[in-house]
Amino acid sequence: MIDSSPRPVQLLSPDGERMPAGDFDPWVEDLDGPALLALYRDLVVVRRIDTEATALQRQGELGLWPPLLGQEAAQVGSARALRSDDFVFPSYRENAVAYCRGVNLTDIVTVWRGNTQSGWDPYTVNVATPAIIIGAQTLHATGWALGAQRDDVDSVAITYFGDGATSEGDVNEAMVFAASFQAPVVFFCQNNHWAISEPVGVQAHRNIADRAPGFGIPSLRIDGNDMIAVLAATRIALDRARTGGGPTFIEAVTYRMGPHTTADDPTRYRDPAELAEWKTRDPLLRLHRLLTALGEITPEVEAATQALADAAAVELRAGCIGMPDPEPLSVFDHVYATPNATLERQRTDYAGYLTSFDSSEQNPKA
Amino acid sequence: MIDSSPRPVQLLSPDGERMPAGDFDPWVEDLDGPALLALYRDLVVVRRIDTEATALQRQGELGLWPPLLGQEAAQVGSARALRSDDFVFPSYRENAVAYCRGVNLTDIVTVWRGNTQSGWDPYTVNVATPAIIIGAQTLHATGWALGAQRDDVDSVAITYFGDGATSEGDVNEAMVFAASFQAPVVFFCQNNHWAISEPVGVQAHRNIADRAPGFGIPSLRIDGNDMIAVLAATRIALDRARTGGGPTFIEAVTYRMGPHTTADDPTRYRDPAELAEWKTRDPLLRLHRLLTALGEITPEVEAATQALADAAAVELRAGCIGMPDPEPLSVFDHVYATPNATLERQRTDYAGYLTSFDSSEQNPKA
Amino acid sequence: MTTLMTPAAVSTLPGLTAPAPTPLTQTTTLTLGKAINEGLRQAMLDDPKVVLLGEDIGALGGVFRVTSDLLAQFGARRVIDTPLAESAIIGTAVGLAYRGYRPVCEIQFDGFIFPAFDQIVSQVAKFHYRTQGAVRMPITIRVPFGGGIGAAEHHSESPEAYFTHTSGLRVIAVSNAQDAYSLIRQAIASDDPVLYFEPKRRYHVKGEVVPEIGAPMEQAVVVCPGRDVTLLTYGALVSTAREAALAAFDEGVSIEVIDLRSLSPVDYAVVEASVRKTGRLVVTHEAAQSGGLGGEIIATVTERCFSYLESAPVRVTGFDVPYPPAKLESHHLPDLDRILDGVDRVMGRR
Amino acid sequence: MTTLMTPAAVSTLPGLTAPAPTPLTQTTTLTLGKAINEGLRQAMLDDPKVVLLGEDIGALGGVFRVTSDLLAQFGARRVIDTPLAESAIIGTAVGLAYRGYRPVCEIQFDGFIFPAFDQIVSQVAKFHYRTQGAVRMPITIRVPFGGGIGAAEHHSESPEAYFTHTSGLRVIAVSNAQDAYSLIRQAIASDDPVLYFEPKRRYHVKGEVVPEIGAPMEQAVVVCPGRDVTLLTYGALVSTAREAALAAFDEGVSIEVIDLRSLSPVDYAVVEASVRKTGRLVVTHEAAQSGGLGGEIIATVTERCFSYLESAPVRVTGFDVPYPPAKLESHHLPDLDRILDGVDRVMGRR
Ligand SMILES: Cc1ncc(C[n+]2csc(CCOP(=O)(O)OP(=O)(O)O)c2C)c(N)n1
Ligand SMILES: Cc1ncc(C[n+]2csc(CCOP(=O)(O)OP(=O)(O)O)c2C)c(N)n1
Ligand SMILES: [Mg+2]
Ligand SMILES: [Mg+2]
Repeated sequence: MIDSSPRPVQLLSPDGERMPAGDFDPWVEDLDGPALLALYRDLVVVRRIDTEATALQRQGELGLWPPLLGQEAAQVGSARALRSDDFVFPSYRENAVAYCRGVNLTDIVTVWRGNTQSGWDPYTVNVATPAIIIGAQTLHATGWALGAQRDDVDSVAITYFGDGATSEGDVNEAMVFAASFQAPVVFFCQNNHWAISEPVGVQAHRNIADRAPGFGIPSLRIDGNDMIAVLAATRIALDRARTGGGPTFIEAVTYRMGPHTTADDPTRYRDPAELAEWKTRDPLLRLHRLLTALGEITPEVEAATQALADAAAVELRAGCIGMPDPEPLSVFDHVYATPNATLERQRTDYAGYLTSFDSSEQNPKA
Repeated sequence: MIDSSPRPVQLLSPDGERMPAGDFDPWVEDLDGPALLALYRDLVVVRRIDTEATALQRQGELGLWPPLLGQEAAQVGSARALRSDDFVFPSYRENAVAYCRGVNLTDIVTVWRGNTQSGWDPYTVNVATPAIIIGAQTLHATGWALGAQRDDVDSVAITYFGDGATSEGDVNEAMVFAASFQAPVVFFCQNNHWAISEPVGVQAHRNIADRAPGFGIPSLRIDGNDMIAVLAATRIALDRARTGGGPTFIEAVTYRMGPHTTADDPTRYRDPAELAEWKTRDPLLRLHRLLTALGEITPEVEAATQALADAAAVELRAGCIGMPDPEPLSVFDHVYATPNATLERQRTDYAGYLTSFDSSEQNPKA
Repeated sequence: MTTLMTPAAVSTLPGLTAPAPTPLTQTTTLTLGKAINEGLRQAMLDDPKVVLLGEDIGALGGVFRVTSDLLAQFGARRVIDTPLAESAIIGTAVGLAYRGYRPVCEIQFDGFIFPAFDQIVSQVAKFHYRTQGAVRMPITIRVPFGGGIGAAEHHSESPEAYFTHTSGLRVIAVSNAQDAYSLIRQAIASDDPVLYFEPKRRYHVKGEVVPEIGAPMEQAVVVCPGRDVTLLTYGALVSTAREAALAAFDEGVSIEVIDLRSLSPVDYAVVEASVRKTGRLVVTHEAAQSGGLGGEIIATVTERCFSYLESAPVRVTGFDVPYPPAKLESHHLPDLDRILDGVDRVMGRR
Repeated sequence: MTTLMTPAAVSTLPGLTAPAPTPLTQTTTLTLGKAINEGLRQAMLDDPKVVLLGEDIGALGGVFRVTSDLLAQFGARRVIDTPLAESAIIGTAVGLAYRGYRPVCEIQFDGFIFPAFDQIVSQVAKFHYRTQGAVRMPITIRVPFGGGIGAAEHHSESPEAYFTHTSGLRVIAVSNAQDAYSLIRQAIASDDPVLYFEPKRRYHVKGEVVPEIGAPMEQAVVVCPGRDVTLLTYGALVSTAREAALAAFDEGVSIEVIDLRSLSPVDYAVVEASVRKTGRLVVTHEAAQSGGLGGEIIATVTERCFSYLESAPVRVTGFDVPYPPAKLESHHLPDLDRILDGVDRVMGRR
């Protein structure tokens, strides 16, 4: 059941049809119309948030934004499978995961506006803040899982990373440690086919999911644009981890429909035909089709969903623009948890330096 | 054929019987009695060198020695499969490989006596000098192979490392690069069951050979105490690499019969029964049995082999003890290939400092 | 085997088959980034053993476009888009150097050099010494460095002092288009490994470039002569230091600005001559103060020029904090005013 | 699944089930290595969140036996023999810290810390700052360091300056059994990450140990008062510095020896007071001179005590070379004579 399969497991076809998938099916039996609609609502909202953030960047309100366009189902489906006491160790792109975990919208963009290096307190939502060093967070997740194991609780760590990240030593070492200690951790790889300008074929000539079994970690290869498959796979993996079965690796095969970040120009390296092809596999489209078939989509539902998304966009924009700039001297805050004389002296000197401008009324940093 | 198999491939049983092994057999058809005897001679000589070096360490003539006791067949069998234009990237334990490649005996121990960081010029024997940072050399081998590929020659890089090394990020990254570029490199892992005090089960819950296929690298799992299997497997891997087939991973299942190094005390962590068990699988013993059955072993042959080994021991000892100490100021030599003013000043100052003692006749470093 | 795109397939994309640009033959106005690009091109034309390795350096031309068009001109065997693993980029470069190649590695941003630290410090830096000169490591490691571009975490760092403390490495930082061109060629031609730091916030600044290799890279350059204070810096801050010299001149203080260019070894002949003349030293860099290059230079100058010093040398540096978020970086980075404040201090005016 | 031995199986070996030693309750003579062992034991008894991670720290007790008997006493859930991967040792410690643990990581030898450099510099050091104090990193990284034991390459290095240049880390180096005991307990109790350097060639030297945590680890200690020269050092060289003070005393020079203990932050209150008194400063360490801690301290002292300096501060350090082979290490390492030579120079006698 949980061996790597050549083609990604699908429970919902691009045409919106429910497909039987053997061992996966029992894990999504609870997904009735209203449940699916709730998930669909998430998809619409996170896509709207993503679009709005991209717009904010274009308008100079954010320094950078890494769009998740195309990866909504992979992120929402996995995030919605988690328990609140599970802990998420994301990369920089899992803003839909952050949303599902309850991170408030302004906090999602604080980092990208350049106000802080982390928008929220990880412990309030059990989501670590964005990790930019590729793959580093997979070790943190494994370590956290070792802690949970030692605490004799059944909480699980889940870590997100990309296809490119699988080449980094850290990700492989994380698998070694997770396997060695049978740590309750889920490796969730979004294979979005690109690492900036490099197609996944540069990283691996085999399916990404094939890597894990050799480390002693069972893996699942699923259609990452299929909300139902993602939810099922993540539930399977979480359950294994919770019940002492150790780590699981999930490859969610998806596609980065936008640029790597707003600073990127994919026309330099990507064939437009590839993007066009993937548009037909849009994760929102297919869930919408299923819901339509199920009779869950009515004009009222459409309008309400749209209103929800628009409200999120408005809230995000207002929160972003209204964010106060950090205080100058906060540059010295929190380097250490305990006092540090050398740093305190630098702070005092700089405070004095700033004050000297105040008195001469020509503060250059004002 | 080259898929990972649950039990190591054997062509020569511990009892000294030749076993048929399908696809492996054609690769060792040339191994007649005299050829096998030559290989046996290597085994005896390298074991004698190893014993002598251990003795030299006990007598204070070497600072340290990493015994290869038990791993003779894995090293000799693989080294004897190489062409002279192939290039070896060893760890610190491949002293039998160095011997087979023609490194002279004194040069093998220079490092362990503390006279230099490398005993020989790698280009004269196409063997890199010992690598101590675990796993680092696997990337060097992969890079060298990329060079050979670009030079359009059919030389192959082979890199040696241990079971413990497979946990390091570098070794995994080497597999990623080798697979991505289909580099002509052979990954030769001697699974000697221990990484200092840690049994291989700490590193991996699956066979080491199972790791490579997930990276897109075919692997072979062989009895590393079986000279014939080692030779066959290495030839298969080299041939694949030479003919554009890319990298191969070999797990040679063997056993570290001695301590990790002369500084180690295995009684602190190792069950003596395990060692006793492995003694029955001694690589020399079984080849001796086969040769006896083939009628190649006569009293004259035994005596000649012993004489060869003793001569090697004598040469090693004499070379070791007779080695001149390095010149004090050579501490500054070869840091750079080009002149460096800061370092030259340090050299001049230190030379002056030493001279000041000469004149006062109390050189503290004399 | 996969049916996914392979690196080879990428190079068949339209736009990548454009005719190869001709190398620079006369004085031309170029951005700093383009000057490196031209230097790389010339080095690759001069020596077939020069190969480039890095993430996104092929079709994309690097995230800063420094390797633009080189894939099209030299092909995928010499311009190698690697998997995403910095230790492997440097480690395979070691192997290529072993085989006689001159690899030029791009580390995408300063903060991403640390996964490769072991290969740089324990392998690249040590191989020549280890093998008593038998194995050379003519590897160039290009690193866009420094802040001031409003970037996310790990994208604005100044890690040069880690490498100037590493015996066996040479370290270069360029400040202008001409040096960018000349010194990348020298770095690649050097038989020693070179860390080549590129001031990323100046990539787009233009300058005249003469297609010559110029003065040896280990020489520091007095970019602006002066009498009262020696102001030492490198990389992006050289232009700020020049502004400081202009501003101070108006207030009657004559500053001699030195662009170090080589951070290891430091050209103490030029530095000492200047300090002997001025008697006052200010060093400025973006890296944190503690353990930064400034302290090393001040200690050495104090050792060698003690009796010439009119006052204690002064440092104007980044603070001892991790690189702060973009909205705070203007407080962390030395700027014109902080440098002038440092000059005031060394002049005893504050 | 494997039939091979697992870590759990190891702990059933005979000898590992010995009765748990009782913790130190009174003044005892211990080797420096054993003092750390006792400090670790006490820290583990005090706080169940203290866990140890490292290679060979379990049944073997570490290659230097510093963790001897701790596996038997605390079990494999708290004394964790890890797979052979330094980046993962530190990276998983980060995750454990995230969950409220206080991991103590052993890096087997100084030269093996570099594969973990990225996790230390970009994660451990930055997390508290990054999260504005929300996530603490009470991680202790134990590193046997320094030369003089005739070891092979990568086994004798002094990498401390890489970490003193890294904002967010604290760096400690101990020189004697008492500090070894007290400061390992303080390091583990600290809410900041601490690099804890152990002078490996002094592991076997004995000293009296009082089971107390003693003065705060950030305080430097005057180990021998003097009038003419301040001699600053840390780790293994502290005992050599004391010998130097004795030898110089016979020749009429009074040396004040300071054991820094904390390399980051440096206790400048103690250092400055001493230099203001003596007017002369010598710093000695084994690490290479360029970019070493000596330069940083000299620059800072020059900045703060310029008018008190009678002569240029002097450094007596390892040379700017990769650590040399064992037969040459006596030439690389500062020793009594080279330190006395440095004292002569700062006294203007040479
Ligand atoms: C250690 C490191 N090296 C390089 C980078 C630069 N970089 C940022 S994202 C990226 C590509 C990541 O690709 P992938 O893992 O597939 O994730 P995706 O961006 O597709 O979500 C690169 C190379 C980095 N952030 N960290
Ligand atoms: C990066 C690094 N970490 C730790 C060490 C210390 N060390 C030396 S050998 C060794 C065990 C290696 O085990 P394995 O790879 O199985 O090789 P073997 O010694 O069994 O041949 C360790 C941990 C090292 N040399 N380099
Ligand atoms: Mg990707
Ligand atoms: Mg081993």
